[in-house]
Amino acid sequence: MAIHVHSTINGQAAEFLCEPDASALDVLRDTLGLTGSKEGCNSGDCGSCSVLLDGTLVCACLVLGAELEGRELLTIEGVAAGSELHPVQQKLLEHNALQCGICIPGIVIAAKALLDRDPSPDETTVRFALAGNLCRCTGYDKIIRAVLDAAATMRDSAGAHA
Amino acid sequence: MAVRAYRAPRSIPEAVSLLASEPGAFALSGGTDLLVQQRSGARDPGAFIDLKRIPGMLGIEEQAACWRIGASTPCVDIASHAGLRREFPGLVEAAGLIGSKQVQGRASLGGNLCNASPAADSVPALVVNRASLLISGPQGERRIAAECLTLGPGRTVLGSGEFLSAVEIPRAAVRQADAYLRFIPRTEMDIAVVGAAAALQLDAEGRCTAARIALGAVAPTVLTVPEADAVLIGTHLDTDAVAACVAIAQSACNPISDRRGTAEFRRHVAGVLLRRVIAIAAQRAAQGV
Amino acid sequence: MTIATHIPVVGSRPPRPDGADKVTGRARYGADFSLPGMVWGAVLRSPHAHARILGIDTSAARAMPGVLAIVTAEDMAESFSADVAAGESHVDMQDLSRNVLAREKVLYHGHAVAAVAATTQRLAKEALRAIRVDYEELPAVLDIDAALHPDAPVLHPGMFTRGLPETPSKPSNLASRLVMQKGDLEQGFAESEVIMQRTYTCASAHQGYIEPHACLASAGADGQIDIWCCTQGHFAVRSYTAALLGIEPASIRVTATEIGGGFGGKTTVYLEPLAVALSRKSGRPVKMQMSREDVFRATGPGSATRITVKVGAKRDGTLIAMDALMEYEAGAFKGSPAGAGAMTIFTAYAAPHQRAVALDIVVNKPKVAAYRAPGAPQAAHATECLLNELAAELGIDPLELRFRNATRNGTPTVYGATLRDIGLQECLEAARAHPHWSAPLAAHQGRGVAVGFWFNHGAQSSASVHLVEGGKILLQEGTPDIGGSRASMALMAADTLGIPYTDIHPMVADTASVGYNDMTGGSRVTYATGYAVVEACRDLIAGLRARAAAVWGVDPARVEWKDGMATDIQDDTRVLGLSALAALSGRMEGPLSGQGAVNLKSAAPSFSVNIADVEVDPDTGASKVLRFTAIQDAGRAIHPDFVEGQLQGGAVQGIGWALNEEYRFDAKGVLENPGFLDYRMPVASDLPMIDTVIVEVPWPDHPFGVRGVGETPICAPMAAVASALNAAAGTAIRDLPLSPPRVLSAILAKG
Amino acid sequence: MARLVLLPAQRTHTGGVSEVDVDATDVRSAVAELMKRFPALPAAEVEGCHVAIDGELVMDPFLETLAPQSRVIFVQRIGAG
Repeated sequence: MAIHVHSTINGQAAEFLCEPDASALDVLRDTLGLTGSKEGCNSGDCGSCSVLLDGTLVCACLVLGAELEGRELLTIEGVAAGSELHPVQQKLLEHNALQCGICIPGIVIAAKALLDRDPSPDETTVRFALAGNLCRCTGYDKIIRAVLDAAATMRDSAGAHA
Repeated sequence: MAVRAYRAPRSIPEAVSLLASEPGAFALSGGTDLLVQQRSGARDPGAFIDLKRIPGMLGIEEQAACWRIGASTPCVDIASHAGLRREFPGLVEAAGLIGSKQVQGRASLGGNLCNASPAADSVPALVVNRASLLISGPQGERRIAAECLTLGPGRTVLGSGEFLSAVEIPRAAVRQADAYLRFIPRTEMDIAVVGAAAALQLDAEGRCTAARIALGAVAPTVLTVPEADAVLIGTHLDTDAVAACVAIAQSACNPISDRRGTAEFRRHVAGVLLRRVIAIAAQRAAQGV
Repeated sequence: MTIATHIPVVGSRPPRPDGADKVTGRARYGADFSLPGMVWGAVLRSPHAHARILGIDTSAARAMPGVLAIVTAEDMAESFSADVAAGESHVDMQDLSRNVLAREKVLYHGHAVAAVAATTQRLAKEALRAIRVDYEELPAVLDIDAALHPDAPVLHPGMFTRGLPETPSKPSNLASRLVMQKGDLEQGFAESEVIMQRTYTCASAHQGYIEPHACLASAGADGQIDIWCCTQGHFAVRSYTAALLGIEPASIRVTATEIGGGFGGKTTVYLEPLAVALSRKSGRPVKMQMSREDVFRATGPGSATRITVKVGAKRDGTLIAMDALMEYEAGAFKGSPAGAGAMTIFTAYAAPHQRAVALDIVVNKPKVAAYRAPGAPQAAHATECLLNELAAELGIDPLELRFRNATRNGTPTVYGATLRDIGLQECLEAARAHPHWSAPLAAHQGRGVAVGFWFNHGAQSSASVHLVEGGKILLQEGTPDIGGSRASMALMAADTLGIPYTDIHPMVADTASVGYNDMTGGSRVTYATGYAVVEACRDLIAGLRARAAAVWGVDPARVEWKDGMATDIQDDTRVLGLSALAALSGRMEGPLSGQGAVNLKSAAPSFSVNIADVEVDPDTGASKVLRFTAIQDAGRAIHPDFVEGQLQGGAVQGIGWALNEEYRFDAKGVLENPGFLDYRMPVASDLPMIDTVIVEVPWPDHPFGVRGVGETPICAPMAAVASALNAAAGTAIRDLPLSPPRVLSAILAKG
Repeated sequence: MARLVLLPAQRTHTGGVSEVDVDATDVRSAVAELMKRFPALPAAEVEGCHVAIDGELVMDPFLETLAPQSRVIFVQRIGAG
């Protein structure tokens, strides 16, 4: 039987109906039309559907839609402030760190989650923080460099505002 | 069976009653195993009983005699808990090895235990630290040792209406420390081919006064080998003592060959990892961690 | 007035035009399209690796409320012309039809048998369970030896080996035998002072794109059909779907959505004909998407191979004779890339006496699909590892051995062509000069070097440019952008037109909106589509010059196109820019466009040299790539970031194939690891940074010197990594992957 | 006379003949002559091929011109990823 769920998605109140075994990813993509989160595996092994659930990095495919009751979700669609990109997005663009781009929404979310808690990660830390996000095109090189560069930019800008 | 219901009880009695009454009810903790198994058909739940809204299921509490970890606490909270890391670095590292950062945002000790996989990363580390499990059920609460939960792959001692509510780990003594290592072909995102944990206590002279080892993925359930523990006690963990411990433990291994590794490989690497975790735990204990 | 001089942008690294959409989640991929009234399709797949289909009963499924259509092989066209030429691939339509939907037999576990359309995904899956298929199970043929055994069960009773002196009297699982030869092999080995023969195997590896196949099809009452799908070639989807269903190609419009990786695996069709057939039957738009498990079980992969190489050389390292027997698994239908493998296996070397024998073998596994330089990585693994073994035997530096034997312009190849304008020597020199080559190694570490080669394709591309009011350019191309090609096209257009990069707005147009294009594959897009873009821009310039001449009342020969403006040769202060000319369109001959269409029949060969350092844990057999340098001749790097990206991505795919990736089947032919958890592609923490060196020896047949870069990067890494690992571990493992259990047992065996 | 060098799969249908001299000024007429000489040779074994004309690889040849002494080697099609 469909369940009526109230949650907050990208800062906006969201109400939807879902089946008891529908994943949050199903709800985002098929019910709410938020197709930025991608389904690469539906088993938590690729990270393409990474989202922040009450600030915690998770795979939307491993969360039930019903579990979103009263919770807050941030998806790729909510990362940029209007036309102003998040530094991670901006640096991925500047480094041309994406080829096909399907993994990039997940990478943006996972990298943001890392930099939210660790403003000065080293290369190894970034690599392990992104180990749950498969990319088959790039060999990760430019992605890692972009995230390190984004961290530096965010530190500089935080310093400037301090 | 199709999943007909999702319920999120707010209390232990409500959860016990739902688990006992809903046909095909499965306790849902982080869901990182259960949802995947449901989709592949490996498990066939009729209803999800989400335990995470029950007070006490989430959180880490430092008590006088033990650390109490709510069974649904996500691994990311365990892996980043400074107090827990000071006392049980091996356990914390094990929690930080389960899946990706994304998976750790959901996966819990309760789920890792009750999924009853021989390869569960947290289980050897819990066992060497003599963790006990609090089980809530129709008859109230009972307590079992961590190694007593599973009967075999995918099977536990939990009865109808029962669920794991908390894990309690006795406080570490002075000069007591643990370590956990696993072998995977990549650096992340794999299921342990072999896991090994050790907890050791040393006296002021560096002599081993208490020892416990446990191995994962080398038998149908987590493998403890008291005879292997015994040969360490009273020694300075010299090469011969460790070799004797490893030899006993290896002969107790009963691994399978599957897509993740051959039996011979598992037995060999179990010995290698065991030697390494004993060395790490000994060093940590000596440093008074 | 002051006239800005156009500063060339080819070779610079601007952000891609579609980048913002891809970092914000706005870009729409195969599964991101929906239509009003849409229903869902699902596929019933074979539970057996080999079985005869005795009957399919769909009546119970059809009776379920909400089930709108069911298709089986009966709904496919019955007969085809022998094959359909769709660009660089030549496809047997009988086989393709039977791969899309099994007809007489199922030939691999996961083979599609029927498809259903229903109002919800859940209902479609339930309907599949209600379909009864009556199978007669047959013994499965699961490897090369089993397939070639004289008593082997035969997959295709009508398949007789091609390429033998006479057509055999009995069918077999050997689809074809190809021999290529130059010189006199016997004489070559007789002249040799050292002869070495080794056998190397590679497991089957999947392309591993992160986006599962997905499509949406909508058939109108008038027979017009729309398809949205993630594909490397939407024109090929049109051709194949039309042929398989007996539809006129012009009635089908295919829109290539953004594509989440392909690497060759999205050069064929799986779902699209099913979705169209279901949509025609149901009268509703039908959406289909594969699960990851479907992708592993029923698409791709690359061939498993067994290659025996024999080389004869002088003691000074001069190669005299090279011989190879190359056995390639094709999966359930003929068409492994054994032939291409044979054409690459010795191409880097000038040895006068060469032979390559290639066998194409069918087995009860998924039909292989193209995978990045199809056939070449396995071939390079064999030759390059053997040369490293030979170098060790002769006491010669392995790079020096390559210098001594590297092919040069004018050296004939084993397949009959003669290479020209190649950059192999330059790549080898870059390797020798690179600090990586002389860096010290510690205990348990080893270094390997290997050379890679791929032809690179040209073939057919079309492009259009349109002048838009305001003076900007809309650029329509027809090759899906899989790795930043919009940026490369815009750079070439900008320099041809002499205007800023950001004034070019490139888009990938659907099959009804731009001329025919072959697929995005064969490293051909920057080469051939780039060429078409340049031609389209030149065509537009001719029109612009004519307009300016008319405005000025002068002969068009007096007008040149310079720095983005029509300029009077006799008075270079008199100019007309794009915006002015666009504004005049409505008062002159109308809209201004340029068309470009090319068919590039030459191949633009490229070589690479890779250096790998690997560390091995001798206690567990675990290995780690510590350092990797990829050197490659790109001809000309239009956008160096994306060229580097190709080198890095190809290197890491090769590293994965070398170390952990493999298809593992059980005794009944069921894939044991159909998911990312156990298929084990490299994750970020497995890898070092991948250093790159772009060598630029321009290819003279392209206006900018481009030779294509996408495929060559995967050719050398497996041999480089394997040689490094064997050097580190003191082993001689010749089978991939070099998984820890395999490495450990080799270490333990040597004691 | 241009010389055509056949692939093994073509030789199956030429009675083992591997090289054929034809009087032709382009690939189309050379192929027509070859087919006329060997009626058993299926068109599909020829038309899908590439060739190397005097060492230069030509994909999908048709009207490419041949010199009197040209050597045309049939080349198997190359797949691509």
